[in-house]
Amino acid sequence: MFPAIPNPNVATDAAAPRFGEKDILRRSASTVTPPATRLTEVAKLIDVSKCIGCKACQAACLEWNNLTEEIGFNHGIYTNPMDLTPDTFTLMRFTEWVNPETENLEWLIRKDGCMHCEDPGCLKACPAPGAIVQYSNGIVDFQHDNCIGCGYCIKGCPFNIPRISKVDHTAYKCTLCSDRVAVGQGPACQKACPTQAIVFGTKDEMKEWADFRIKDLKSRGFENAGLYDPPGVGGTHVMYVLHHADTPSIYAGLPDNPRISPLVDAWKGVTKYVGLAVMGFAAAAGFLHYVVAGPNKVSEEDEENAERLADGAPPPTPAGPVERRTP
Amino acid sequence: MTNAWTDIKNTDLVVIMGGNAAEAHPCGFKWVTEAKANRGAKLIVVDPRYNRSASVADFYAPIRQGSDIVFLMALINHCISHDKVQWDYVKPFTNASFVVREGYGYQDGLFTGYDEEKRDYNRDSWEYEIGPDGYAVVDETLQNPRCVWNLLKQHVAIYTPEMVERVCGTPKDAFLKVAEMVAECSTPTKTMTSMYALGWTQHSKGAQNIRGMAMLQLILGNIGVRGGGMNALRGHSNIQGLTDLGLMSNLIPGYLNIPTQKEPDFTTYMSTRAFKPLRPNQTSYWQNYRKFFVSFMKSMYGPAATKENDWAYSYLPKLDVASYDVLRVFDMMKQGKVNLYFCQGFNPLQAFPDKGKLAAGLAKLKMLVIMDPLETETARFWEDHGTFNKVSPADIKTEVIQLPTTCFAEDEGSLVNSGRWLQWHWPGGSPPGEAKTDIWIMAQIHLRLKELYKKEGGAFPDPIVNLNWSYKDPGEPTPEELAKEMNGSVLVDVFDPADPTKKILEAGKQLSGFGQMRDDGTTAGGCWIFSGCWTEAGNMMARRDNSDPGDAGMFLKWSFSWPANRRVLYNRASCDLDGKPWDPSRKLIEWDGAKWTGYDVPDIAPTAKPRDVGPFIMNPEGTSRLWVRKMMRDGPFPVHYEPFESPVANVIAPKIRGNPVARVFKDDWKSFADIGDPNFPYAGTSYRLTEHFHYWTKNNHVNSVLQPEQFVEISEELAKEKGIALGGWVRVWSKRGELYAKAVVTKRIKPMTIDGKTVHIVGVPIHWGFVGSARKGFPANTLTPFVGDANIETPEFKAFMVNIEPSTGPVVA
Amino acid sequence: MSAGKLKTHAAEDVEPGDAVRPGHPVEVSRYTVGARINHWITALSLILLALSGLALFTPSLFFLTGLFGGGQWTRAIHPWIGVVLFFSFAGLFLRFWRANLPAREDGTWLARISDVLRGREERLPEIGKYNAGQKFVFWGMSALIVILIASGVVMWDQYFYPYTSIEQKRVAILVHSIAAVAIICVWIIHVYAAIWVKGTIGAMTRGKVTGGWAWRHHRKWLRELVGTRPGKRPPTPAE
Amino acid sequence: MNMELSRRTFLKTTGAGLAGTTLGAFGFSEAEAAVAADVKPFHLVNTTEARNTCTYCSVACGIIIYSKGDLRKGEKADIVHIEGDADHPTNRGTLCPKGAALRDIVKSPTRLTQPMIRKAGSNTFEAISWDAALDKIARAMKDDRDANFVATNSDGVTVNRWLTTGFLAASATTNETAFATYKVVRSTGILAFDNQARV
Repeated sequence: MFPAIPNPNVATDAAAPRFGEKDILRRSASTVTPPATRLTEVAKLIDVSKCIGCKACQAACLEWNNLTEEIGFNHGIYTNPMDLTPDTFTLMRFTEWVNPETENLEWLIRKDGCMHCEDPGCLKACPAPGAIVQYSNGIVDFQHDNCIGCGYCIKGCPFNIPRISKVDHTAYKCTLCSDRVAVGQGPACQKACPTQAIVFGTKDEMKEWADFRIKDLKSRGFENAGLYDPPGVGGTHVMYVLHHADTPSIYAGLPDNPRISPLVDAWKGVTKYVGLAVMGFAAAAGFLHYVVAGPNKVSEEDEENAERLADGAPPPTPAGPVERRTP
Repeated sequence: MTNAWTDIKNTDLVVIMGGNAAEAHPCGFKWVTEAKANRGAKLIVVDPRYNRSASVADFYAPIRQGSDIVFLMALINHCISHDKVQWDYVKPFTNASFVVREGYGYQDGLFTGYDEEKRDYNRDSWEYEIGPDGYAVVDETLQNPRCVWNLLKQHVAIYTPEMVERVCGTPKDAFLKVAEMVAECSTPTKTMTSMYALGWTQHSKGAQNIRGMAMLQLILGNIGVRGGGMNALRGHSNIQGLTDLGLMSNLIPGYLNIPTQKEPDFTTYMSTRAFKPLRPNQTSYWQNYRKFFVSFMKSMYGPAATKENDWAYSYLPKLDVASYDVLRVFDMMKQGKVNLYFCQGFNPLQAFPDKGKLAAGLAKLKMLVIMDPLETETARFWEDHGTFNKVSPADIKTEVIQLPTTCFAEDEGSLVNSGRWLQWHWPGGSPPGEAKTDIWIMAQIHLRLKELYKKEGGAFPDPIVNLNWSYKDPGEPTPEELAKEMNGSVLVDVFDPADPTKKILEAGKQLSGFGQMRDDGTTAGGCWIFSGCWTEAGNMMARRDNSDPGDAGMFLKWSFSWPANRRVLYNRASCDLDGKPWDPSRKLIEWDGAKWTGYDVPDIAPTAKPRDVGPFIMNPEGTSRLWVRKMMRDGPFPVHYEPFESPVANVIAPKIRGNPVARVFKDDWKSFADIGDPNFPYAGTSYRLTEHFHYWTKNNHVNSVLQPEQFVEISEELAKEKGIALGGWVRVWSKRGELYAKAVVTKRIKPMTIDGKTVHIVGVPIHWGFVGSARKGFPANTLTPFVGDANIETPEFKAFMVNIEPSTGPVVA
Repeated sequence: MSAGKLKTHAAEDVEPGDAVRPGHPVEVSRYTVGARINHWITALSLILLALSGLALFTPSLFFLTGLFGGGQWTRAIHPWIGVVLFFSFAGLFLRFWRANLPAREDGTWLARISDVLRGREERLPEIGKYNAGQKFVFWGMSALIVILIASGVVMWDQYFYPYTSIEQKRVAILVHSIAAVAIICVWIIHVYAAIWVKGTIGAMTRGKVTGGWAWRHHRKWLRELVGTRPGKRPPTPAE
Repeated sequence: MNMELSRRTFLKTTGAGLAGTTLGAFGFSEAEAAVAADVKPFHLVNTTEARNTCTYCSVACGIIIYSKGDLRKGEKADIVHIEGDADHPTNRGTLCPKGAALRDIVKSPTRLTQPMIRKAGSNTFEAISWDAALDKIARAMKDDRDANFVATNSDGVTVNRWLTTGFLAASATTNETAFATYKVVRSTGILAFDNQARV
């Protein structure tokens, strides 16, 4: 049993957050000086092989974060709501999968939610300074006061996680319960998880615990059991133990090799610089042209010619070269 | 549970059959995942559906609902025929060697003494042969053809793997795989645990399902040991406590019995409760019955219970039938024989079978009193909700009084968990509005009734006016007062008979345990098995020391466990005949040469020598029972009976319909679909979902979000056959009623071949109604039959026949 | 270039409201009041869009959101301004598209772009109401606005989130930003040209230019206007 | 296989004080403690804790109720949060989806707040005072019991039973409530007495 994190201390002095502003590693649309020493990286480990799909994590998340999700409908499967929403930060996704090797049915149940990437695409895409911050312990958190609700984080995210609220038009996703972690607690979902399919601790501890779990799975014939800590996003602070780590996508479309979309990279990278340069160049070129060529003025002669034309006088002398009349 | 939730971590093999622990008890299921992760334990799930438990199982085998006994008897057959028996356990610790009386027999699904007219047995022949010494005859060589072991071998012989495939629909190789894994646990160092719940109890032979597994566990030597046992997961938070406290028609707290009218006086009553040992030196602890009974009566009636009036024996009502269980009472209600009915935190309109019959019954009451923290369908049974509850309020004359009560968060007291732990809790919030505690309400009713009787007189006022109600504030006794009363106290100083100057019990003191209870009226105690819960040392139930010596999972200093703070029942059986643990790495207790010591409270007298006294001290045999004498109505061995509604006739006894001794009320026969009725071709079963708790959490917004709308589950094959779309509406109907729901079309349910016939399963979760936050729906009991288990009348919710068709959804009137 | 595809009826250069009033100097009405209002709505929208868009385009310009009441307001109104621009520009398009159809002299004009840049208009052919540069601006704006509104709708999550995939939205954002850069460049050319060519701004403020301006820059148009005056024989080009 | 060894090893190597190292990881160190404006404040600060047991199933998970206001001081207490009790041997702080949402059942809009009566044939509930309701109940019981009490059966045996009134007891109430209920119900001679054990 992974040792339980002790009950919280609710006394005023004990509950002061133990990380914050000074521990910000990255801040959206801003340049920050990273803290001199990085906090120990934390991680949530979701062991899909131990998960029974009970949705306690979903309930605990709604309760802790005071979220009110709508009561929906049944759509023929156990997943409910059908997708993440601004009020559903985490969601059990159910997949019935027949293992082609054994022909056994496997009910793959994955807890979906923010992965807290080391290289967060949401943060990269975000245009609003300070709307998304990454603490040096790895937590990627949205700051709703700064969020403008543009939804760029959704496009930046390789996991399709953030959702924009129709109420306050800001983006929502799992905070890894930064408010709880800041007082030495684990996230609400982890606390609730009945089978400890979700555990929380330092990233190193989680990797070690994952090894322990993977050994057990391999002993039960899951040869491809492994840890999902995708390098394409620099690793994540929410990791999975998968029985079939060779094919993550069978778990309700978990990306096999997630990375920030090249389109997003292009947009936030080259487009931004080239675009500004081109616009600057255009303006500068105009300015230079004006200086060099001077204004293009109408002469007295032009006016007179026009007057003559308007008065029905003989056509004025052609001003240009002869060949202009030749089509 | 014989063991505790935390003990499951000690097991090597978990068999979940007749339950769905991951779904219904996720936090208890944690200990299964612990056993798997740390001991390399395996998990087997046997269920009609590949369910949430199966999703993390090492092996899943499908089974048709209602055929468990075939599977279990076949497992026993497999173990016996492959000599996978823990002989050192079976021989001394079970009644395998006991010789059964001549005249007992079994043929074609029936035991001797069956009376078809009465649908009951004359069970006189179901007894041991008693020798000239007055003790039961045993043959330790197991050679006697009439010894229990040989009768068992003979009884299970027909339950072969082929029979399993034919009746249960479980593929033979899947059964054999399960059998091999189970049989491995017959060694002393490997244990298996059985986790079951309503999947076994809610059948017309529910009690025998459980016996089947208990017998297997005895053969494997898994009762009384760490990581073993028969673990009933149980339902509501204090259903164990309410049963312990005898809130049933025929019980007195601590599993004592309400007398029947055949026991007009105390002497007659006690004459069948002597519990004389059936073998020499055996404890037969029920010999103390009288002490527990008298102490209870002193607690009930105080000074009014005297030796002279047989401890107020006449105050107790006498039964004329086996029980006034809910099925009987609702049947009486429908006949207009009940006038006044109380529902305390209970929603029977949803919870009992055949909603139509229940509603008709409620409408015949003069008054219905509801005490509940929440709105219930029962409280509003008279309200018109269109398709969901089509009634005409004007025609219903029942007066309904709805009283708001506090809930767990607002009250104080103890609850008993499935592991028999009595845990105290404290309130955290103020009650809403005018809500009151149930204790206050009950006290008010009592005081007002007593006042009326004092003032007006009336029918036999004595038990009411003499009820011991000596609480500081009679209007609202405190939980502390009541807990202390259940524990018991000394009423009069008691002196040592050998030395009259030596006071052994002092008046006014709390008892330290039921061992101090006396049958002379000097002690009182409301519930003997709870004794020890609030002693002179204080509230034992409130203890919160979670230390666990030896990592044994026992937690002796956490709360209080009945009986006597014991965590594993029959733990004497964790040791061999000489008192050495079967598995030293999983020691519970051991004989140190002078006494029993260890991590748990020994389930035997601390100084009882191991070879002298058998481990099953509650039984007069001193052993456990593979063959149960006449203690069960439907037979000393389990027999496969089909559900009352079944797709096929009983393969082993084609003439027998359902359980031959299960009680069926006259009018209900015609409400059952015939065997193999083509109008109801699909095998229905009802069950719970992890997102919901009965009919409560549809009042909870969060849970309603997680599972918002009613559905039924069917296979892809059936969906294709009937043209049912994933997530589309269907109508499901039985001979009794119908419901509309969405279709969850799944690979997790497969059609089965039963006796050559394809049988499709329709799974019906139970949680919906016309009150609450979730979308309106239909309770599963619109479909279910009004018949219960032959022994304890648990309704047959798990196996019934239905039909299904695509639909456009309920018409909302 | 095949002459057959080019317009031969130069009268198409003349739009309703264009007129010549003899005098000293000659006054030429170039844009009606409606056209001018339409233009300025478009212009204002485009400027606001550029400012709000740039604010969201790069953090270094995020401060521009201050002009709109903060980031939330900027995000909320940018697409609506886009809608205004789209319809407003659609109005301009309907007014001006005919006069912006390619003419045979456009090729010559373009071939002599260095003369254009040096202001040596005497070396250029006589031009109708719009020269090739102006037509480039017109058609460039038209195309880019269509691209921007289309990609903008795809990005407009508040109302259109469910209709496209995230990958499509990513493409849309990239296209939108590139198109935005392009349209800003076109706009810079447009504005610069108006500043550089003196006497032009009056066309969009007062609706009028001087005869000399028309003579110098759009002589063909001027001739056509004179020709269409009542009682005047339509002048014909010298051929 | 026996994983016990590897688990032990694990706990020894990384985990000897896993709770310690883990806490260190979250807390970093006291020296670094600083109030940060942008981490949401921990909203259980200054709440009152009450140890309780989950009301649903009989796993009986330990829970802690966090409230504003302290009942022990005679104050009104408003529950703000309910969470698993990490000290509890069975659940170790975990809860299932029902337990994790306990606060919302306590605060359900369908909680009953005052006694109501539905009169014969009516299609609505109307409010009634506690006194009136209880008097009505006691009177109905007395009348029915007096009319239908069976003192002796047809054989003349004293049976003292009352069959025309029944009582269904709750299954989530405390033992203390159950015992008080038992006494009151049994003293009247009611036999139609049952609980939810079977369903």
